[in-house]
This record gives sequence, structure tokens and C-alpha cells, in this order.
Amino acid sequence: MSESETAAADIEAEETRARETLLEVSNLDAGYGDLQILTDLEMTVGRGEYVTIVGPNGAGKSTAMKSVFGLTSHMGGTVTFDGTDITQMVPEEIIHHGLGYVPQNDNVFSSLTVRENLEMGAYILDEVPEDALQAVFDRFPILERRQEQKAGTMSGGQQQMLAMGRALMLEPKLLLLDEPSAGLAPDLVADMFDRIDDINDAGTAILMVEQNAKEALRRCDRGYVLVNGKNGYVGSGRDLLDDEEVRQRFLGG
Amino acid sequence: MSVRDYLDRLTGTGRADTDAGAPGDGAAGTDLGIVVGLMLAVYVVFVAIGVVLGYDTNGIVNALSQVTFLTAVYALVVLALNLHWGYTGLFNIGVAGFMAVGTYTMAMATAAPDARVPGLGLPIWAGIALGMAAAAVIGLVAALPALRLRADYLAIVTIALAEIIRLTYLSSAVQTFTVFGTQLGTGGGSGIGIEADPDTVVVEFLASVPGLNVLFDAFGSVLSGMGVQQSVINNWYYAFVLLVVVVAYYWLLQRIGHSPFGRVLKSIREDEDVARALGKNTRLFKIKSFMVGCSLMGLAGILWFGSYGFINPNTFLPQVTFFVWIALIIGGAGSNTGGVVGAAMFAAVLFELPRYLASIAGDTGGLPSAPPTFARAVGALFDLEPLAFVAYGIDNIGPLRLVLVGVVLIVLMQRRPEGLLGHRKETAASIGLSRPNRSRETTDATAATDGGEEQ
Amino acid sequence: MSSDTAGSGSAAGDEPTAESDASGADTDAEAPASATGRDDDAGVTATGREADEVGAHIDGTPALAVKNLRKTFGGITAVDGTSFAVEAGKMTGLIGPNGAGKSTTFNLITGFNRPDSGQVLLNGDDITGKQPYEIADRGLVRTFQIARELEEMTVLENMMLGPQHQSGESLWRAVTPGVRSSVKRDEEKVLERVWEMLDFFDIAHLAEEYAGNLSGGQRKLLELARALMTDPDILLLDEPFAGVNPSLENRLLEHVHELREQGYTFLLVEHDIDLIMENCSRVLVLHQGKLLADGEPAEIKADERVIEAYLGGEVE
Amino acid sequence: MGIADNYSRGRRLLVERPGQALAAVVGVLLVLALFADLAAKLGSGALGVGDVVLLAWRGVVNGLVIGLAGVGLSMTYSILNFANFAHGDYITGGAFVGWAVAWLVAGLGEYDIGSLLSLGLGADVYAPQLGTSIFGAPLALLLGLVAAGVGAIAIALLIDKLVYEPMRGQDGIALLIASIGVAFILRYLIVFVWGTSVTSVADEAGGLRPTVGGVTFSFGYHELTLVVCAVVLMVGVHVLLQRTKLGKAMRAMSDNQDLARVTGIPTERVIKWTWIIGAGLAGVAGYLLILEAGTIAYSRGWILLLLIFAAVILGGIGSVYGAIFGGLVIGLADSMSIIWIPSDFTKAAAFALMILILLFRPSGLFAGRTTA
Repeated sequence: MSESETAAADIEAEETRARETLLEVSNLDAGYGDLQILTDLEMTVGRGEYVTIVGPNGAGKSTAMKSVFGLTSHMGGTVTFDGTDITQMVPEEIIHHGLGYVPQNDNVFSSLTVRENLEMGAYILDEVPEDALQAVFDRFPILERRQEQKAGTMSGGQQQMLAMGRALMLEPKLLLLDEPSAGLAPDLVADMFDRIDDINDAGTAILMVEQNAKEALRRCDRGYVLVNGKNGYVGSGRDLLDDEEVRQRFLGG
Repeated sequence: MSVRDYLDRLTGTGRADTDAGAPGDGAAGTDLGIVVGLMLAVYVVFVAIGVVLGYDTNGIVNALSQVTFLTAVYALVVLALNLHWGYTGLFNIGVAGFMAVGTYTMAMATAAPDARVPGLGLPIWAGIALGMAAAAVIGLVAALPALRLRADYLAIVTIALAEIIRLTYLSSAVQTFTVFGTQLGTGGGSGIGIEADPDTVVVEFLASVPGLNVLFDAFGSVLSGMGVQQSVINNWYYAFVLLVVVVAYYWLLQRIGHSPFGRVLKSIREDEDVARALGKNTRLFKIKSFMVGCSLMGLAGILWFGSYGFINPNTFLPQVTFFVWIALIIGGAGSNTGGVVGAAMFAAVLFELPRYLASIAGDTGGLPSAPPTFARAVGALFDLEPLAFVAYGIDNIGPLRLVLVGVVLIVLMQRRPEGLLGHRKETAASIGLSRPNRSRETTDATAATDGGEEQ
Repeated sequence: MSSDTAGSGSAAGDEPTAESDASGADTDAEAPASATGRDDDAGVTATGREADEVGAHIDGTPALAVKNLRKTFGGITAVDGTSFAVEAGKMTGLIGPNGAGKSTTFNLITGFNRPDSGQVLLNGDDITGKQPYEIADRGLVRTFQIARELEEMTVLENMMLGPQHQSGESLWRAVTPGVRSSVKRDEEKVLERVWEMLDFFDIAHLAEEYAGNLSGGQRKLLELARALMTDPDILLLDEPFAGVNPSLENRLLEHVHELREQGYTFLLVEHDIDLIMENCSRVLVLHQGKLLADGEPAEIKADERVIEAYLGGEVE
Repeated sequence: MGIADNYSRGRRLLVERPGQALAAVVGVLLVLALFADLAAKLGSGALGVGDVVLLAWRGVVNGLVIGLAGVGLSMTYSILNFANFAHGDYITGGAFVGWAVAWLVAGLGEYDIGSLLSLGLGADVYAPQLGTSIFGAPLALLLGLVAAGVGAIAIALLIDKLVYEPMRGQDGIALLIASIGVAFILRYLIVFVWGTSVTSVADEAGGLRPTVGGVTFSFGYHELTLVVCAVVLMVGVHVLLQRTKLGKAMRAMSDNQDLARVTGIPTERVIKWTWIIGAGLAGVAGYLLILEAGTIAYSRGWILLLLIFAAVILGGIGSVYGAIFGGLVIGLADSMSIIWIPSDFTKAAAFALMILILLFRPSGLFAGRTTA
């Protein structure tokens, strides 16, 4: 990255901080069991910001996201969310603080109906939040029409919408998306990204891992390139797309 | 675990990671060392306890023969089971049923036609052969449909089958029956006597072999000089013979394990789909493994329960199966040496030692008489008479011993599911797999360039 | 999955190393020809087949053909009347989104699932509905999407498992005294091939390691090497590069190309469309269980239907 | 599903899996033959209508016990993902605790506490003296019922804490083996405290003997009590699983444990509730079984366990209604098969039925319907 670009990234980062940091990952070392995958990871997401993580296979993108949600073992560093240290919390607690997570595969309860899936999203509340439910139905009308259908019988794209809808039931401040376009037929991919844009426009911050790096960078505010479990590059989506080195090495020219 | 440390010291290795050397060959010495060392340690403990507590010589020698007998018979069944579970990954908890088939068939074949429960009156060797064959056939009947089931379902099917077998032998409907004009019977609930009980037959046979008989006489006279009764000496003879059979089982199963056949079994245990994708007819391999294991269980049943001279259906309760399983898990599934070690640990330490201690305590006295019920024993505790409570415990050592068995099993599953001997690198091949000499130069070169790839 | 060269910090440094690694493998690679028992005709076949490649049509019997293959699972149609052919000695790619039926197609071809209707032909012979072991026996061998190595067996044991009809796989031969010595002799022959193959794939230094201790990429190498030990004609690779880091991916690709030059036929399923386009001479596109397109990479890239339904904005 | 659908499905079954189709046909023919035989026996007078009704009633009573206990086994099987071989001993444990409390309440003040709690072992206290029937000591019996449930729950939660919780990520086989260890501990601790003898603990209560059309039927009051309690509890479980979030969360967990965790379902709490419901039902089932049978022994639950497995597998693991249905089928098969086969073989017949189900329809007759 050239000098000027680094400077631009710095400015971008300044702006983010001005925007008020929602998630802050600092010096994080994490992995599974004894196996360390992330080293010294630094990452921030501002309130309402749209951030993506890209990088080659095995770079630790999904692990980075999982470590935010308490699904990995932490060996060092901290994760702070909205002023609270969530480093040692389990997912069940983290959800209470306004984080939602959509895993990559197998992300619906296939033997439950669509509606029951959504209700499970609000399990920690005493009552099913009717307005949140209605908001999800408004966002994904197909889910309202198919309320009583078993989730397992829906198509891949519909399941992905259901999984997102379930995570939105608690109206999280930050939504974590693990490869939302994975395995979708390409005609559906654009639609999926549009919907993510909509969710972000409504004020929910997004942290997303994507294989489809070009499209993701085109849409996001800011991107992180991970290499070998470490921070590689950071910058606005446009800058990363324009960066010759990043293009060559990670985006296939 | 201290036993583990002890065993480590015996083998001189931590996790028994023998080098690429010939499989079994190099390890055989240390494995024998482990087993012999363990048995000697057990003997020493039993003798020491007996001597310290002032038990008589006959009692001590008898206890040792009992320990040896139990270790041997458990080792036989555990080795057979290890073929199923340790090598092939078949979760068979119907072991007692297959032992029942073997033993009952042998008993029915050898019983005299005019006995209370009539039989075919065949000689013992024919009875043994028929017993093994029958166990294998029942194994085949079970295997044909059931081996494609997942492990927990196979477990339920096998234990249900074992119960069906036991209930069938228990039934009065087959107490005596007639096939092709020949009267046969199982004896129903009252059981069946074993005409040619292996114990007597074997000892008589040994006594008639020239040379051996001299050795046996010498052994016998030394023991009887120490005040040991003839029946105990006979028990020792039979125990020796069983040890020889254990060696034969071990040899056979090591050969199976260390062969391309065993390699396929191992691959089935790890991931059957992979084996299928590599062109192995896994169904056939599983059936073979199951049948061989079942017939070995049948023989083990004959040598074990047959030697008591009498069997009834309740000899083959499901808990017999669980005891065998626990012994296998203690030693570590997948390793034949582990199986023998597990058998010794279970039979000697978990099963026989508490009983031995209780019987010494009972014989030598010193404790108040035991309260008749648990409530009274607890009452005694309140009256500050803890010894009475202890006496109640000793009086009820049977159930307590089984509680201990349960605790050991759970602790093992939690802390050391791979068993005392741990994962052992027993290479499934008939030869050592180190690189044949001629191409050694190239390895070093390639290995050097690729160092970074390891985790 | 841990990535290699954790200390290097920048991925750029890896690439040249990977290249030199691969070329290093090339120089060693005389061995594999004999390792796979094809030393005599490898060169000839390869050039012979190169000549065919110009035609791009399949003359005579295709190595593998499926006709009208159909499979439903509980009312959902996974494969819906697919037909295609794979030419001998070529590398054919199979692409499509998740749920397009790629893995099911693989399972139907290799006997892991039984098709509801349709046919699978191997060198012209009908193998529909045969057991996996019979199909592998006829020279069609698969690998799995997630490398399925036999975890508690060493790399050597994994490799020794490969060859078909080993004399010691018969129980009585394995145990009977006297006969066993012939088993040992056969094992020694297999062992020699195993080491040659390990050298070819540069994993000889891992020989004593339990397969469960290997990294994701090493497992993929082992799985391919083990499949080759069965002496197949056609290899079906299910996402062989998924989760493999870039430098190892290059190495794996080198190996595959080299093997193809020796005359092996490949059918591979991959997510990475660019990788398929660059490396395969023919590409099949599955969509909703049906074959959407079948042609050379250039044709596929230009195919309107494919662009519309599949490649979308990817092609710029 | 239309007839045409059924037809085409049937045809496909015939073509694809001739073995299974054949088994189905043989099964149907067998059932028809059995009914024909039953009709013949009734016609010839070898068997009276009263006898058949009696056997069926016994089958229903046993079936409800099996089903009630089976619900718990089915729930733990699908949510904790292992076959719990200690379930039978939870039944026995609950029964002993419940009856000890029932005796204590019934005989308090008259006999010494130790003798009552040891159910008369080694003392001169007997059920008839205490009058432990629903008419003789209703309060004691009710408290005993509650104690049986609570006792089994306490045992199950303690064991979960000590044994299964540290093993959470391990596979089902490791847990299954550990559960065999648990079974040993429970069973032989019971022997240590209460001995191995078969003790009569419930007093006679008599029963209804209506005569309809010249045939006299017999329904014991304790049997009726059992049926009423079992039905009430089953309805309760139904409501619990249908109407509460907990039921849905249980289904979600048996579906996908990891996803349940990231969705925010408190998985540990759901597991605890699974034990509470499962063990509570097991303990009550054991208590009622003893009430109806009159005698108690340490191996009672263990002997029942395989029949319970049979019921659960028959109904499909994870299906509560399947477990109840399976329990009734197994209970009826166990009791009514005596019409056709020697009584020694009735249990064997039930096991054989289970093996056949596992072989030909391992997902159970209620396939696909998980909890509730």
C-alpha cells in the first residue's frame, strides 16, 4: 500500500472512531482448542457501519468472526462491544448485548416451522416481540407467507433469509454474517447483497465474511484483508478494490 | 494415574511410540513385560495382604489360582471382543449371548443320551467344535442384517438378541425336545450339567501325558507339602492351560490385526465410506470379523463357564457382557496387549481383590458382627460405632464392588477413554513399513524442502 | 485450519516458494510413472491423447457417461435427468451452485447412492446401481469433499490400504502359517509403490504421522495419493481444493496435471470457477439438478444461459 | 396424500427395496393370521372374551408404564444424543425413594423410622399392617408419588452434574458406555441399602368386577390409579411441549445443538429441564408400576429397560407421542402374545419386534416427527 493510501486509510479510520466505535477487537489471539489461528488481530466496527472481512482460504476470516461471538478459545487480547468487555462471554450472554450471528451452513432448525424458527431467535425474551416479528415479515415477505412451512423444505436462498430474519428478531446493533452468499445461485447473490444493504440502511451495523470479495468490497464501508490469521490490509471498500496489490493477490487481478 | 506411570516405566516409553521398526516384533518383548510384570505385581499384592493379615497358605494359593483363572478367561473374551470393537468398530453388547450359544451347544452335544437333560453324547472336542460353529452361525444370523446399523442401534440389537437367546434357553418349552428322533434338551431354568467339563478333562489329559505328568506331580507335591489341597492344585493346572489358550488367542488376533485383512477392518472402524470408496467390500469384511469374534467368544464361554460343570441361563446375564466391556475399556480398545492388561486389572483388582479382602476380614475376625440391614448400620453410625458400619460394608462387598466398577468405568470415560495403555501405534501390516533401503536418499531431500507444511 | 509459514507475514512471499516447490517436485517425478505402473506407455499415451484433444469431441467410447440420471430425496429432486460424458485422458470440470446436485451426481456415479432412474456407463459398461467397491474395482475412484482420511491410522497405513485384491486381505491367508510368507512378499511390493507415491507427492516425511494430525491441505494430498494406490483409470475429485491454502493448491494442481499427462482421466467438482476454467479442457455446468451447459471453457464463458443463471456479474 | 400417490409410492417401494416390501407384506399377513387364529380360538371356546379383555387390559397397563418411562428416554436420547442405559435404574431409584417415603408417612409414629425407610427389611413391618393401598393410606401414597418423581429428578440432576456434564462434547458412544457405569452404581447402591430380596410394599386394594353380557371383567383399583395418573401426566407433557417455549427449544436442540447455542437458547438449562421431565416421569412410572405389581426389587427397572428401548425405537426416537404409542404396542404385544406363543417367549417376541423395526424402519413408525 502506498504512503498516500495508508494516509487515506488512517483518515477513514479516524472517521470511524468519530462515528463512535461499537465493536473493538484488540490484540486478539484466538483459535480452537490449543490450535492458535488468529494472531494479534485488530478490528473495529462503528455504529451503523458495514464492514467486510476478505482474504484467501485458510486466512482465518470465519474464525475472526466466531471469536467475536465467543465461539473460539481466546489466548490473549480483548473484544469490547458497546463499552462492555465480552471477551470471556459465551454466545448466550453476548446475544443479550445486541449482537446477532448468522452461521454459514446449516443455519436453520430444519424440523421447526418458519415461525418457530423466528420465535427461537427471541428466546431470551419473555414474549415473542410482535413488532420485531412484523418487521422481519415486512423485510422478507416470503417468510410471512410460508410461516407454517418446515424450514428444512425451503430453498437455500429462503433458508438464508430465514436465518437472517431469526438473527434480527432481537433487533441487534451489530449483525455478524458468515458468507451469506455461499452456495447461492449467482442470480440470487445480488439479491442477497441488496437485502444486506437494506438491513444496514435501517441502522444495523454489519460485520460480514465473504468469499465473493469484489462484490462485498464494492458494497461495504470498510474492509479488512486477513492474511495468515493476521491483519493484512485495511481501508474503505473502494480503496481496497483499487489497490493494485490487493487486486493482484486476493481478488484475482 | 499411577498404574499408567508404572506401565510407562515398564515399557520405557511414554505413549509407546515405537519407531518404524517391525510391528509387534520390537514391541512384543515390552508387551510381554507389561503383562508378566502386572501379573507378578498382582500376585505379590495378594500374597502380601494374605501374609500380613495372617491368611492360611491354602487360602492364598487358592486366591491366586482364582485370580489367574479369571484373568485368563476374561482375557479370552476381551481379545475376541477387541476384534469386534477395537479393530472393526462393531459395538457388540451381546457378548453373553454368543458365549451362551457356544457353551450350551457344547453341553448339549456332550451330554449323555440318558442324562437328566439328554444330549448327543459326543466327545468333548466335537462339542467344542460344534459350540464354536454354532456361535459363529448365530453371529452370521445377527450380522447379515444388523451390521449396517449405526453403532448405538447395533448395541441395542445385540443386547436384545443376547436376551432372546437367554430367554430361549430359560424356556420350559425347550427343556427337552426331540429332533429327528433324537432327544435333546437345554434343561430350561434348572440348567444343564456339563458331562465333559473342560476342567476335569484337561487335567486328566495332562496327567496322562508322559513327561508332563512328572512335572505336574512335582509341582503338586511341592504345593501339597505347603498344605495346599488337591482341588486347589487342580485349579492351578487348569489355569495354566487357560494361559496357553490366551497365548494362542493373542497370537491369532495379532496375526489378524497385523495383516492387510486387519488393515481393512481398521479402516472400517475409522470411516467405512472411505474403505468402500477404495474398493473394499466392507460388508463381507465385517461379517467375517463378526463371525470369527463370535466363535472365539463361544470357545471362551466353554472354557470359562463350562469348567464349572454346570450352566443355567442366568449364567449369561447381560452384566457378564458389561464386565467384559469394562475390562476392554480399562486396557484400551484396539490393542490386544491392552485387552489382556484390562482383563487382569478388572479380574484381579476390581473383581477379586475386594472379595479377597472381605473374605480375609470375615475369616480372621476382629470386627463386630455386621448389622443385618443398612438402616441398622446407619443407626450404628449414629451410635458412634463406625466399625459396625464397616462390617456391614464388608458383608455387602458384592454390590459395593460393582459400584466401584461403575465408578471406574465413568472415570475412565471422562479422563482416559483410550484406556490405560492409551493409543498404541500397532501398525496394521504384516511387515515393517519403514522405507525399503534403495530409495532412502530421495526422502531426505524432499523432507527438507517441505518442512514448513507441518502444523 | 492453520496456515503455513505463519511467520512470513505477507502472502506474497509464498508464491515463488510454491512455484519452486512444485518444480522441485517435477524433477523428482520420474518415480511416479513406475509408482503407478504406467512407465511403459505413459509417454505414448499422453502424446496420443494430446492429439485427440484438438477435436474436443469424443471419438469412440467415453471413459464415463451418465444418461438421464435422476434422484429424489423425500420429494426434493436433487438430480433431474442429467446426461454427460467424460473423455478419457482429459480433465473435466463440474460446476454449479450449492444444491445444484454436484455431490449427489458424484454419489450416484460412484455407487454411494442409487439413482431412481438413468444409467452410468464406465468405458461403455453399465455400472448403474453397483456397489462402491465394485465400481472402484473397475477403475473409477473418488475422493471426498471434506478430506476423509482414516484418522487413527498412519499415512503409511492409509496408503497401504489402497491396492485392490491384496492377497493378505483374505482372512485365512493372513493367519495360516506358511501361506503368510507370500502375503509378506506382496506387502513388500505394495510398500515399495507406497514410498514412491509418497515421494511423488512430497509427503514422505509425514509417513509415520497419524493421518488425523495432518493439516487440511496435507490431507487432500494424502487422499489423492491413496486413491492413486488403487490403480484407477478415472478419478472423481470432490472439491479437492476447498480449504487448501494457495501455495498448496498450486502444488496439488501440478500433480493433477502431471497425472493427467500420464493418461489418467479426471472429473472434478470445484467451487472456484476460475480454477476450473483455467485447468479443465471441458466444463459441465449443473443448475437445479439439470445440465445447463457442456463445452470448452471459452464456450461456457460465452454461453448466454450460463451467464444469466450462473456467472452473473462475475464476468466483466 | 392421494390414492395415486400412495399407489406410486408403493410401487416404487416394491421396485427399489424388495426386501422391505416383502417384510411389510409378511408382517400384514402375519397380523391377519393372528387375528384369524384369535377368532378361531374364541369361536372354539378355547379362549373367552373375558380372557382376551383381561390380557388387553394388562397390556394397556404395562404399556402405559413403558410409555411413560419411554417419554423420558426418548427425550434424553434425542436432545443429549445418547442411549441412556441407566434410565431403567432411574425408574428403580424413583420407585424405592417413593415407596420409602410412602411407608414413612403411613407408619410414622407406629414403627421405627429405620424399618420403614428400609421397607421392612429385617424388621416385622409388612404392607398389610401399614395398609399401603390407595384406600388405606391415600395421603401417604400421594406423597410417595411426589417423592418418587422428585427423587428420580434429584438423582438424574446429580448424575448429570458429575458424569455427563463434563462429557458434553463427547460422542454418543462414550456417553452410552458411561451410562452403563451409572447403571451399575445406581443399581448396586440400591442393593447395598435395600438388599436383593423381592419385597411386598403395596397392600391389596381390590378392584371393579363388572359383568357385561355374562362375562366378568376385572379392573384393579391400583391399575385404574396407574392409568389415570399416566394419562394425566402424558397430557401434561403434551401441554408443556406444545404450549411452552421450552418444548420448541427442545425440538430446536435435538435438531441442531450448535445453532441453538448461537441463537441464544440457554442449552444447559434446556438440558437440565430435559432431565427433570424425563427422570420425573421415569420415577413416577416406577412408583406406579410397583403400586400395581405390589412388590419391589432392585432389578425392576433394568428388566424393563429393553422393553422401553423397544417402545422408543418403535415410535421413533425423539417423538413423545411415538414413545407412548410404542409403549402401548410393546405392552400389548408382551401381554397378548401369550395367546399364540408360550409365555416364556413373550418378552423375546417384544425384543424381536424391536429388532425388526430397527432393521427395516430405524427411524420408527412415527418417522420424522420429533418431540411434540
